[in-house]
Amino acid sequence: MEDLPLEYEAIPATAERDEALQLSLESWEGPLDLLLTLARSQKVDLRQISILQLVEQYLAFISEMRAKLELAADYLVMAAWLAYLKSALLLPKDPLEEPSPDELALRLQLRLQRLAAMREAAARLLARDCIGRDVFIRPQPEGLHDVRVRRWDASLYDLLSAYGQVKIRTEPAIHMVSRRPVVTLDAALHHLERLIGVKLDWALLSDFLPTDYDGPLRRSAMASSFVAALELARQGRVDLRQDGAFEPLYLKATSQ
Amino acid sequence: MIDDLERAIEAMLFASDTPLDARQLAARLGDEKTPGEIRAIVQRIAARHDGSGIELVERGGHWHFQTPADLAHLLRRERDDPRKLSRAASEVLAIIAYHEPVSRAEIEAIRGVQTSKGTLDVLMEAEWIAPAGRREVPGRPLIYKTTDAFLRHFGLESRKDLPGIEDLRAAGLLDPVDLAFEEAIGELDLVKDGEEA
Amino acid sequence: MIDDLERAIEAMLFASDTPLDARQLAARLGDEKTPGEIRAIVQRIAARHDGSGIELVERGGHWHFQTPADLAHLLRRERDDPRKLSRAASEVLAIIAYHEPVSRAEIEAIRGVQTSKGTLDVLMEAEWIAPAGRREVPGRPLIYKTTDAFLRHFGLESRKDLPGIEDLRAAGLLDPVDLAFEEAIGELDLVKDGEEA
Repeated sequence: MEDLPLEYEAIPATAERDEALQLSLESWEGPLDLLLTLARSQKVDLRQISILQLVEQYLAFISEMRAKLELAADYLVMAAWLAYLKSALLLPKDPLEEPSPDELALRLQLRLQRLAAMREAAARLLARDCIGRDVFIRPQPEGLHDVRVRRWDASLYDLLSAYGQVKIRTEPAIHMVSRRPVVTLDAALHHLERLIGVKLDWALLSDFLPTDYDGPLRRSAMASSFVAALELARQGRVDLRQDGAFEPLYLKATSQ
Repeated sequence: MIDDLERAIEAMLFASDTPLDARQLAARLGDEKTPGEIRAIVQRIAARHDGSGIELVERGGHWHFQTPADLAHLLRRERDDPRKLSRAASEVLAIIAYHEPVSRAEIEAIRGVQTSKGTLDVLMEAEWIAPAGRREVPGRPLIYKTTDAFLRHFGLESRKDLPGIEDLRAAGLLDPVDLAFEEAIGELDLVKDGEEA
Repeated sequence: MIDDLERAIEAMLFASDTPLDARQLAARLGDEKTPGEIRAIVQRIAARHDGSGIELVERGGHWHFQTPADLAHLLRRERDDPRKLSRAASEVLAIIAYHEPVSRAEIEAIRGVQTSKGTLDVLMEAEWIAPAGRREVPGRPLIYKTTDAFLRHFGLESRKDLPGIEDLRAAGLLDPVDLAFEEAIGELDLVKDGEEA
């Protein structure tokens, strides 16, 4: 249909025109439908139908309708295309013309065959025994139901630990603060004051710690002793020496 | 004496509000029954009801009870308003059933007119057609197919039972026009070649 | 061979949305049948379905098809929906088990928090607790105890099998939270020391 004159395609479809179509062509749903009806009037197998005769019937019908009523665009488009096909079929064949009129006619014939086949299939389908018209099913079957039954689950552990938590939450709280192994600053200061009098030369800070301290206690003693050493230095009672960052710390009583 | 399994399956099919297949029956029985065993029992039930006022029919692998068609005149009443399909809707339905899966453009190519949105909606609302994915061509159009409810409503055991589908297929009437055209042109060319020789 | 009248009545009873009596059946048949004749045919239909998965029953002179009551379990399948008991419900259950019989107010006093009605409902739904009369105090509150189902579920022979407070303490279930915390911290310190050494 690529050869259609443009002015026909440009016809706007207004509501009035649709109404007119309903009145005049209400029996047909589109040009192909009309063509099929006309083809049927030839009373031959669609495979043997004369396309030329069909085209003439269509054009005659349309011109008759057109005298009375306005026609919808697609009917006119089809009319134009068929007029072109008719002239091509009548004129001497031009072997160079693509597509050939015979091919166009064949295509139209194939389309009509298919539409006719589906129309017949629809009729046969609707003639079958349909539910609610020819056969009936139970109107209100009981239905099959799945009933979900909640099944609660808990283990004995859940139960006992829950009870444990209740007990803990509600028992009078007795806070037992465990004694942590620490050396207080006072103790370290006292210890260091005692020892600086004994050691005369530079001595490592760690040498001042009691030898039987280990673990967390030794770390605590080291920290306390370091702060104690700083305090004694502030008081001018010891000198501190460290050869570099992170090097061991030495201390010695001031020579006063 | 009807055995327990047969009674159970008969009761399930009778009480269900949707047709059931062998798998659904087996699942509900909670038993180690194969679909083949279930099928054999269902055949027995159907045979037992044969010729009575209730018949057990198979539609798309699912079974349901219904009344025989020859008793329709006794059962049809005024209030029963069978869904009357428009000509357009029935054609579209037939095209989908015989060509499925098929896109709207393909439906329109056969009918030569645009398909209004309402036509497909009516068929989908009736649950006779359903979208079946998209065609992998430019634009990826939706394609449609018919449903089990379609088979059930029109009393078809399977798509093979569509009236005349084998004849239509053999005649090439379910092939697209382009394909049929190529074939027909081929024949024409052969004839022409014969003439020239 | 089932006669036409019997088939027709069977189909009518099947397709009707309400039970039908002899008069209604006769009217639909549009035939000069007496209620007595109709009744005899209905009896034949009922006898034919006897012992199958479908039965024809009479209720106040009206007949309808239904599935036999003994097959109800197939039509209403029960499925387990397992749920984990909430923390609060576990606590309440444990308190009832250790202190039974016990009232809601007493449970709240032991837990130190309010107990919602829903929690007791869940435990009753699980059939682990049951009301055990009323406490003869002002207000006569309901008291609760655990059930045999409770013992079965938790694998206990009797309530005496519940571990005592000392057992719980030995199992670490009564360890105060802050003590457990201290211990955990202590372990961390040891690890650090080990690294330094």
